[in-house]
Amino acid sequence: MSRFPYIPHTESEINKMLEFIGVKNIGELFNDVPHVFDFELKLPDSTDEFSVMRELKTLAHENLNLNEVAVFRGAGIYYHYIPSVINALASRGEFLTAYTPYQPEVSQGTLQALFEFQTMISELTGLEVANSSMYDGATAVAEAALMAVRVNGRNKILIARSLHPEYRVVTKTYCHSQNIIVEEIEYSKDKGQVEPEHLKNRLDDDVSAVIIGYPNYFGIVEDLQKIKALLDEKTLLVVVANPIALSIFEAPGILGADIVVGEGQPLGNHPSLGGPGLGFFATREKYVRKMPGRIIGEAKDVDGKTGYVMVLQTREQHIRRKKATSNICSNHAHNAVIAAIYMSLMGKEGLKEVALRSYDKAHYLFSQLSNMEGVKPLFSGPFFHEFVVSVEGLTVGELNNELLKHKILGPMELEKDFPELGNSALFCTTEAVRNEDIEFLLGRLEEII
Amino acid sequence: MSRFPYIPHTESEINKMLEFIGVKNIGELFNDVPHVFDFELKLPDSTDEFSVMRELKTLAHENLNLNEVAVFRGAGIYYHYIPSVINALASRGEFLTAYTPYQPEVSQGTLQALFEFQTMISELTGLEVANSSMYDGATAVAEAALMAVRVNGRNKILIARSLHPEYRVVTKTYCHSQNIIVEEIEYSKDKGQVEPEHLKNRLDDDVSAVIIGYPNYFGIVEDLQKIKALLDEKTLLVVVANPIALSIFEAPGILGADIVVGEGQPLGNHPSLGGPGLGFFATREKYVRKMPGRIIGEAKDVDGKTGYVMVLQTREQHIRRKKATSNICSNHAHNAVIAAIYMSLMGKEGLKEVALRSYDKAHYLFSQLSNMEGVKPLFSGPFFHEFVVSVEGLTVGELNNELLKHKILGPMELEKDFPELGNSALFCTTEAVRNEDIEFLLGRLEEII
Amino acid sequence: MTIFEKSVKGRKGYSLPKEELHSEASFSGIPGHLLRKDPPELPECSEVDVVRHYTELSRKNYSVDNGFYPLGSCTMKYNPRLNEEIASLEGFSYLHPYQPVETIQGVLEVMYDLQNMLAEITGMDAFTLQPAAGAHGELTGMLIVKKYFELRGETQRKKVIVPDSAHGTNPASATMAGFEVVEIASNESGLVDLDNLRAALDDTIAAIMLTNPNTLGLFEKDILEISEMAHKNGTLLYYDGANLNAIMGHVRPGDMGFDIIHLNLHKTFSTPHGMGGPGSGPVGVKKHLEGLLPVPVVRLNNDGYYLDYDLPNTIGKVRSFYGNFRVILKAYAYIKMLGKDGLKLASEMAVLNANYLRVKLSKLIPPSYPGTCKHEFVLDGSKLLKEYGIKTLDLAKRLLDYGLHPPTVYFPLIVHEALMIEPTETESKDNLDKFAETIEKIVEEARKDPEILKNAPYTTPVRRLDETTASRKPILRWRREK
Amino acid sequence: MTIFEKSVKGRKGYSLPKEELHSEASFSGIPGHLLRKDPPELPECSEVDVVRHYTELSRKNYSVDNGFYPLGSCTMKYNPRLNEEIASLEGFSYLHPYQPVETIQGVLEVMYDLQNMLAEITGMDAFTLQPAAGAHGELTGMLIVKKYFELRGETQRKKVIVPDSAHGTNPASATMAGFEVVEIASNESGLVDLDNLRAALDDTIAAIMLTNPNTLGLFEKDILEISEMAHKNGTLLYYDGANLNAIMGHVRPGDMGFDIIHLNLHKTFSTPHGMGGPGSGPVGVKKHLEGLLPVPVVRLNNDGYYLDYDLPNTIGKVRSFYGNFRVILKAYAYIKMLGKDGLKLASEMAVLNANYLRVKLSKLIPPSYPGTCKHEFVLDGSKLLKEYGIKTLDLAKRLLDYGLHPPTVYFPLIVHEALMIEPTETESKDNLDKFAETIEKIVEEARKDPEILKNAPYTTPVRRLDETTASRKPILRWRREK
Repeated sequence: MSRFPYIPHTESEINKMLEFIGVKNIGELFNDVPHVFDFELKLPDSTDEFSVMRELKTLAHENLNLNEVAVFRGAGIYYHYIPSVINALASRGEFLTAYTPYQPEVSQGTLQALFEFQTMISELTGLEVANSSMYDGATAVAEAALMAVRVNGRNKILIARSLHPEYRVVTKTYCHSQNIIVEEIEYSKDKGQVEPEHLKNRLDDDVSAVIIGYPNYFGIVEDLQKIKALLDEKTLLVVVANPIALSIFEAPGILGADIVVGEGQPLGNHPSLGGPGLGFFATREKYVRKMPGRIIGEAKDVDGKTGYVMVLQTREQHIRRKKATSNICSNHAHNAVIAAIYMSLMGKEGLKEVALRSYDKAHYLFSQLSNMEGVKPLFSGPFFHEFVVSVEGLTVGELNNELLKHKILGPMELEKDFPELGNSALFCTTEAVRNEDIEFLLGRLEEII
Repeated sequence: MSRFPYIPHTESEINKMLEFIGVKNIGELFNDVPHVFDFELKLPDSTDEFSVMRELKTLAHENLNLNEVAVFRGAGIYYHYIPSVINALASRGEFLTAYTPYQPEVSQGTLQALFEFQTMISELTGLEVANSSMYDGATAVAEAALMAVRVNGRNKILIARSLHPEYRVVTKTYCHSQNIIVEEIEYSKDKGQVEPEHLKNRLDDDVSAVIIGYPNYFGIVEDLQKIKALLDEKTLLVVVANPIALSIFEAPGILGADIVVGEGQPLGNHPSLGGPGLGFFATREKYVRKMPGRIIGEAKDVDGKTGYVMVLQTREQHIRRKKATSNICSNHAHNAVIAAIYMSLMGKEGLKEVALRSYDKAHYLFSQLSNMEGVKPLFSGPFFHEFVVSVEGLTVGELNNELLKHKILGPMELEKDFPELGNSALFCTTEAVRNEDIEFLLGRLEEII
Repeated sequence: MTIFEKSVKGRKGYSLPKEELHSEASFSGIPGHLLRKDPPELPECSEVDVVRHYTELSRKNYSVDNGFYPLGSCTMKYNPRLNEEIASLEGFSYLHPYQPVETIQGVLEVMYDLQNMLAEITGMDAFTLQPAAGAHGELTGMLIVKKYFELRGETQRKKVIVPDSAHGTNPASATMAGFEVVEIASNESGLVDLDNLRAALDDTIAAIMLTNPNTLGLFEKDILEISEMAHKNGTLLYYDGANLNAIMGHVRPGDMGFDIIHLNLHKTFSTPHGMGGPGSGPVGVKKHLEGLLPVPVVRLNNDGYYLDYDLPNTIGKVRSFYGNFRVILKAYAYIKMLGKDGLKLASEMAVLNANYLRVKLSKLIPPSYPGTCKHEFVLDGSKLLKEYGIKTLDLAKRLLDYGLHPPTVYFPLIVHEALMIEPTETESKDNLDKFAETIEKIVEEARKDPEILKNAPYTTPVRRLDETTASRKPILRWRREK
Repeated sequence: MTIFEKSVKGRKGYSLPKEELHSEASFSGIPGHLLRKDPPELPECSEVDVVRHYTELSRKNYSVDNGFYPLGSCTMKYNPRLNEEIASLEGFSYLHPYQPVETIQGVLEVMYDLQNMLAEITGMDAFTLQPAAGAHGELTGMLIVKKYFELRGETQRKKVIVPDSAHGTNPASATMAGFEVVEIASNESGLVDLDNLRAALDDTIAAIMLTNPNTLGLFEKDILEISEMAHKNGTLLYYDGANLNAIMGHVRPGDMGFDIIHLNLHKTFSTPHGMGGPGSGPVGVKKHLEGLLPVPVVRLNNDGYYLDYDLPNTIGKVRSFYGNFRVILKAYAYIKMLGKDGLKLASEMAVLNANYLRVKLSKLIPPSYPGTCKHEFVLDGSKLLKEYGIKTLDLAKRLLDYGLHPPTVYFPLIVHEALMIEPTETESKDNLDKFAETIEKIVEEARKDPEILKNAPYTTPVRRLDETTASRKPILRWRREK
C-alpha cells in the first residue's frame, strides 16, 4: 500500500516496474551516486494534512492581518479591496497548475489572458507595448535601467531619491555588476519632487536614463513633462508608476516616458507580505526587441483562426542564452492574470473610482492633519493617496505603537530611509479605509500627539 | 451607466429594449398588476461588496467555530477532517452553478458524479440501488416510512425510541398527514438497544416497517439480524445508518435491511449548523420504482458511447404530479458530489481508518470515564464512536459551561429529549479529536466533577 | 471512465493523524455477525487522480458560469462569488447545530434578520427558514393548512385546488400532505378560470395553490377576486414563490391576499443551484397561522437571539435542525447587496429581458399567449412540428451545439410543444440578441434540412442518449465487469 | 473573443462603498497637464461576463490538473490543494511587508524554519528566500560570486564556465551579473568533460555552474573530482537546483562540494507553476559566503524572530521585501507533509518513473545516452526525422490530440531532435503506460501516414499557429477595429 497521498506507487507496482527496468531494487537506480555521499536527512517525519493545517492556522493567527486593523500604511504595498470573484477564478486548476505556455494550442487561456493584461497595461501607461510580467516593481525598475543601457549604449543611470528606497537598492545591485553607474537625484525639500534645475545640472552624454516615481515614494506626482523636456533625445525617461493612480493622472507615455514600470500588486493581488507581487513593464514599440521578459502576440492558426503565442522569443534566455535581453524565465504570470481579472471587473469606471476614493480620503486626512497641533505637512507638491508629515513630541515609532493598541496600522516611519526628513511619517489611504476609520484615527492622534 | 454588478443593463440599452418591445417605460410592463398593490419596500438601500463582506465577517466572528475548540459533541452532525481538495473541486463553477441535469448531453459531469455517488452508497449499505440524495437524514427516514407504506399497503410504522429525536419528530410530522400511525419501540435500559422481546410483542399485520438506528442515537450498534428475524416477510426493515460506521460494521443490506437511509454529512460535508446536510437512501432492486428522489442510470448515446441520464422519472413529481412517489424536486446534489469526492479521496482504506480512529478514541474515553468518580456508563451495548454516561454532582449543562471555558465543546445533554435517562450525556469522538484533546478533557473532568 | 476504474488496490489519496491507537482495532465487545466481512469497494486513488477525475467531470457540465441558461421557472441568474466566500468562513461553516445559543449569536442574527426581510419583501407576517427546498416548503405549507383545519375542526376539508398550469410539485406536495388534488383548467388566456374555480369551491376545499405570475409568465390580474372567493369559502390561499423574481418591490403576495407562501432562495435570491440542490424553501404565513410554523423559530429578547420551541400548535418539524443555513446565508448577503433599490430593479430588468426576448422570438415561433409577460414566457413549438416535423426537443438539442442551454421544454403541460423561457435579469442585451440569432439560425436549419436538428447534438461530450432503455433496464450503479 | 469586445459602455461589474466624497473630485492642486485626458480603455463588463470570460479561458488550458505533463527539467508534479488553502488564510495573505516584526512572528517562524530545512536538505549552511524564481536565484548566486572575488581583490576572475548542456538561464544569469561565459562541450557520455574543464580552468574563472543530475538526467559521477579541481583553482562551484527532485534524501549538493545553490520551490517543492510564475528561488551558501547574502535574513534571538539587515558584505537586495512569501509557505507545508521519509521516497519514485518510462520508450525512440537516468531522460528523435520525415515538434503536436502534454522538445541543445521527459513521482504506473502506448500509436501513425503528424493538432482550441509571422509582425495588444 502506498504511504503518501501525493505518491501513487503501491508495493506491487514498484516491484513490477523494477522488474521491467531490470534492476533488483531502487538502490540500483542510484548506483551512479558515490556512496561517500550517503547521509541521513535530519528532518521530522512525514505528517498528515490535518496536523499541517492545524499548525499553519496557528502560525497564521500569530500574525496581525490587515483586515483586523485600519490601514494607513502603503509605501509600495497597498491595501485595496479584492472582490471575491478574483480568487474564485484565478484559483481554477487550469490557471494555477499550468506551465509557461510553450505549447500554445493547449495554452490559449494563459496566452489570451496575458495578451489582455498587456493591452490593459498599455492602456494604463500610454505606451504601445507591454510584456506579460516581471517579478515585482523593484526588479522591473532594475531591468528598465539595464534595458536603457542596451538601447543607447550609455552607462549612467540617474535615479530619483524620491523613488522607493528598495527599488533604488535593487537597481544598484543589478547595475553594479555590469559596471553601470547609478547616481541619485535629490528632491526639492519643499515640494518633495525632483527639482528640474537640479536634474539639469546632472545631465550629460553619459546619462542613459532618468528614473522617476509617479507618484513618487512620498505620494507626490512628479512633473514628467518638465523632466522630459530637459532630456536629450537619447536619454530615456523611465517612469515608475502606481497603476491605480493612472486613471486620474496623465498616462506617462503621453508625457514622454520611454519605459513605464511599476508594482502591479494594487491590481487585485493580496499584500502577501510583499510577495508575490507583480512587476509590469511597458515601452515604446521601437524598443520592443530590447524589452526583457515574455511577450504574447496575436497569431493565426492553419485554419485562419485567431490565437495567441509567445513572440520574439529570440530575445529570451532559453534561445539566446548568454546574449538574452534578461535572464528572466519564470515570471509572475499568475499575478498578471489576477490583475487582468481585477481590471476587467473594475473596468474603466471602477478603477477610476478606486483612485478617486483613495485620493479623496488622503486629501481629507491631509487637510485635517494640517490643522493639527504637533503635525506639519512637509511637502507642497501635488499628491495622490500618500503624503508626508513631520511629527513633534514623540517618535513616529512610538506613535505607531500607540495606534496599534487601537487597531490602527499607522503611517510608515521615514527616518531610517530618509534621515534628512527627521521624525516624519508617510500616510496612505485607499478606498478600503472607511471614513469612520479616518475619524477614529484623527481622534486617536488628537489624544496621542 | 448600470448601477449593480449583477445587473448589466445600461440606460441606453434599457431604452433600446423598451423601444423594441414598443412600450414607453418599465412601468408599462407592469400594467397588468393592479395599482392597489403599490407599496414601498422597507429595506435598507443597496450596499457594496466590501461592506457586506465586512459585516458578515463580523457576524462570523461572533460565533464560536468548531476549529477553535475540542469537539466531543456529535448527536447527528459530526466534526470530521475535510481535506482541502474537496472544496477546491466542489466549488468549481461548473458544479456549483449547474441546474438539475435535464439536458444530459451537457450534464455528464453531474450525472456521472451522482452515478458514482449512488454506487458508493450502494457499496456502503449493501443494497442494490441508491438514489442521488435526499435533503437530510430526517427527511430520508420520513420518506422511507412513506415508501414502506407504498410497498406493502400497511399503515403502521414502528420507530425505535433509540433513534435520533429529530428524525422521529420529522417522521411523525410526515406520517401524520397521511394518517399513518407511528409508534415508538422502547430500548432496553441496560443495553441501550431495541429489545427483541419487546419488539416482538408490538409486531402485527398492520406494521409496515420497523425503523432502527445503526448505530442508534446513543452510539450503540443495534442487532439488525435479530430484529430482522422477528419480522414477517412483508414488514420492511428500515435502517438509519451512520455512513462512516459502515466500514467497520456489517452492511445493513447483508443483515436484512430493506431500506437504508441516513445523514451523509460526515462524508466530507461541513457541519454548517446542520444544514445543508445530505440524506442518502438505498433499497433493494425490486423496490426501485417505489423509491423517492432522483435516480441516475447508465445509458448509451446514438454512437454507442456510454453516458448517464436521469431514469425512472415517471415516479417523479414533474411527470407524475399528484401520483408521484414523493414531492421532492431540488435535492442535495452538490452535497452528494462532495460526498463522492470525499469517498474517492479517502477510499476504502481511508474511510475505514476514519471509522477506526473514531472508534478507538471513543472506546478509550469510555474506559477512562468508566473509572472516574461521579461518572457512570449507562449502557452495556456495543458502540461505535458515541456513548452515554450519567453524571453526578452537577448537571450536564453546568458541566458543559465549565468545559466551554476551557475551549471544549462537551457532550450532548440528553435529559430534555430523554428525561428517563436523568442527568446524562452523550460523548462523541472522531478522528479529528486528538489524543491530547482527550487527555485535556479528562483532566478538566477530574477537576470539575 | 468512472473513478472505480481508475482505482488501484493499495493506492492512497488521504492522510490522517498518525497517533497511536489505544487498542489496536479491538472489537472484543462486538458480536461477530455485526462486523463487516467484505469492506465497501470504494475507489483507491492518489490525490492527483481524484483532482483530475472531478476536474474532468466538471468540464463536462454546462452551468451559469458557462453561459446563458434560460430554463423557465428555474431563475438561473448569476450566483455571486461573494456569497460563496462568505459561506465558506469558518465562523459559519464549522458550527454544530447543538452549540449553545450564546456561541451562535452571529448566525441567529442572520436568520432573524432574513425572516424579517423576507416578510417585508412578501408582505407576510412570519417566516420559517426550515424547509430545504421549494417543494419542501410547499409540503410545509400544506401541513400548516392541514393543521389549521384540524384545529378548527373542519376535517371535511380534504381537497386542494391546483390549476392545470401549476408546477408538478404543487399537486405532489398536496398529495403528500394527505390532500386530494382537484385540478382546474385554465381559461383561454392562460389564467385561472374564475367560473371553473367558483364551481370547484365548496366546503371540502382546504386551499388553493397558485403562483403569480403563473408558469406562463402571466400575472393573474383577478387575484383579488380569487382571494375574496377563497376566503369567503373559508379556504386558504397558498402562493408558490418560484416566480417571485418577477415582482419584487412591485407587488407582494401578502397584499394579494395569500395566507401562506414558500420562496426558493436558490432562484430569486441567487444561491446557486448546485446541480439540483441544496436549495432553501422558507415558508411565510399571515398572523393567524404563525403559531403553526415548524419549530424552532428564531426570536430576539433582552438576552439576545434564541431558538423558540414553544409553539403549542406547531406542525412539528419538517427536517432536522434549522434549515439549510449556509444557503440562507447566501440569500442574506444577496439581499444586503441589492437592497430595496436593487431588488426592485432586478425584477424590472428580469421582466424587461423576458419581454424583449419574447418580442424577438415571436417572429420565429409564436407565443402560446399574446401580450406582455412577466419574468418568463412560453412559445408554442407546434408550428415547427407541423411544418418541418421538428419537435421542441430537437430544437433544444440543436441549441446545445451552439453552446447554449435550451429553455424548459414540454412544460407547462397545457401548451403543446412548449418552450418556456426565463432569461433573468443578469443577462445582458447582447446575450439575448445572440440567443435570438441562434434560434433564428436553427429555425432556418429546420426549414432547409430538418435532419440536422433531429440528430443533434453533435459536439457535446455525449450525443443523444437512449433514455427509454436506461429506464426500462436500469443500470443504477457501477459494477466491475466479470 | 477578447474581454474588450465584450465590453459595453456604462456596464459595471464592481461595487464600492458609497461613502460620500469629502471634496467631489477636487483636483485644484494638480497642474492640468498632469490630469488624465483620455481615461484608459479598460473593459466594462458585468460580474457574470467576467466570470464567464475567464472560466472559458481557463478551459482552454492544459494543466497538471488535467493530466500528465512530462516537461523535462520542469518537474510538473501535483500541487496539493492543502497548500493553496493555507496560503489563502488571511493571517498570511493580508500582511503588509512593513508591519512591525512583533505582528508577523508566525510568518518569520515559517521563513526561519524553511531556511533551515532547505539547508538540511541541500547540505548548505545558510539560505536566503528572497529570489523570486530560479533564474533570479542564479543571478543572486552570481552576484555573490562577484562580490566574493571583489572582496578578495581577485577582480581578474571575470569568467564563468557553463556546460553546453546547461539550462539557458545559466549563461544568461552569469552574463547579467557581468561575467563572461565560457561554454564547455560535454563528453560523449553527456557528462562534463574533465579534460575540457581542466583546460578551461585558470585564474580568470570565477565559478562553474553545474546541475547534477544534469539536463540529460545523468548524474555527474565525477563531481568530487570537479569540485576539487575548482576549489584548487580558487573557483566557486554553483549548483542549479532545478533538478533537485532526483536526489532528495540521497545526496546533497553541499556534500558534493558546491558553494552556492539555488532551488526552485515551484519545481521540487510542488508550489504550482501558475502559467509561468510566481516561483521562488531560494539561494543557499556555505559558511564562507553567508555574509554576502542579500538583506534581510530572518534570525531568531531571545525576543523572537527578526529581520537582520546587518550584513556589511551583503550584495544588497535583489528584489523588494523578503521573497515570494505565499509561495514559500506552500513549500513549507509540502516539506511538513512529506517529511524526511516522504522527500526521500519522492525522489526515489521520480527516478523509478523516469527509468520505467525510459525503458518503455527506448524501444520506440532511442535514448540519446544509454544507461540509468535520474529524474528525467532525453530521447533522440532524429531517427524519426530520417525515416519518416517527422520532426519532434510534429510528434509533440500529435500528442495534444490524444489529450496529453508533450515533453520538452529541442532541449538540451546538444541532442538533435531532443525529447526531454520528466514524469515526476506523482504520476502512477497507469499514466506512464498510457503515455507509452500513445507514443507507440503515434510512431505507428508516423510510419503509416506521416501527414497525420505534420498537420497535427486537430482537436485543440486552436490548431498550429503561425509563430513566425506573429514575431515578424508582432501584434502585442488588442485594438478596436477602425
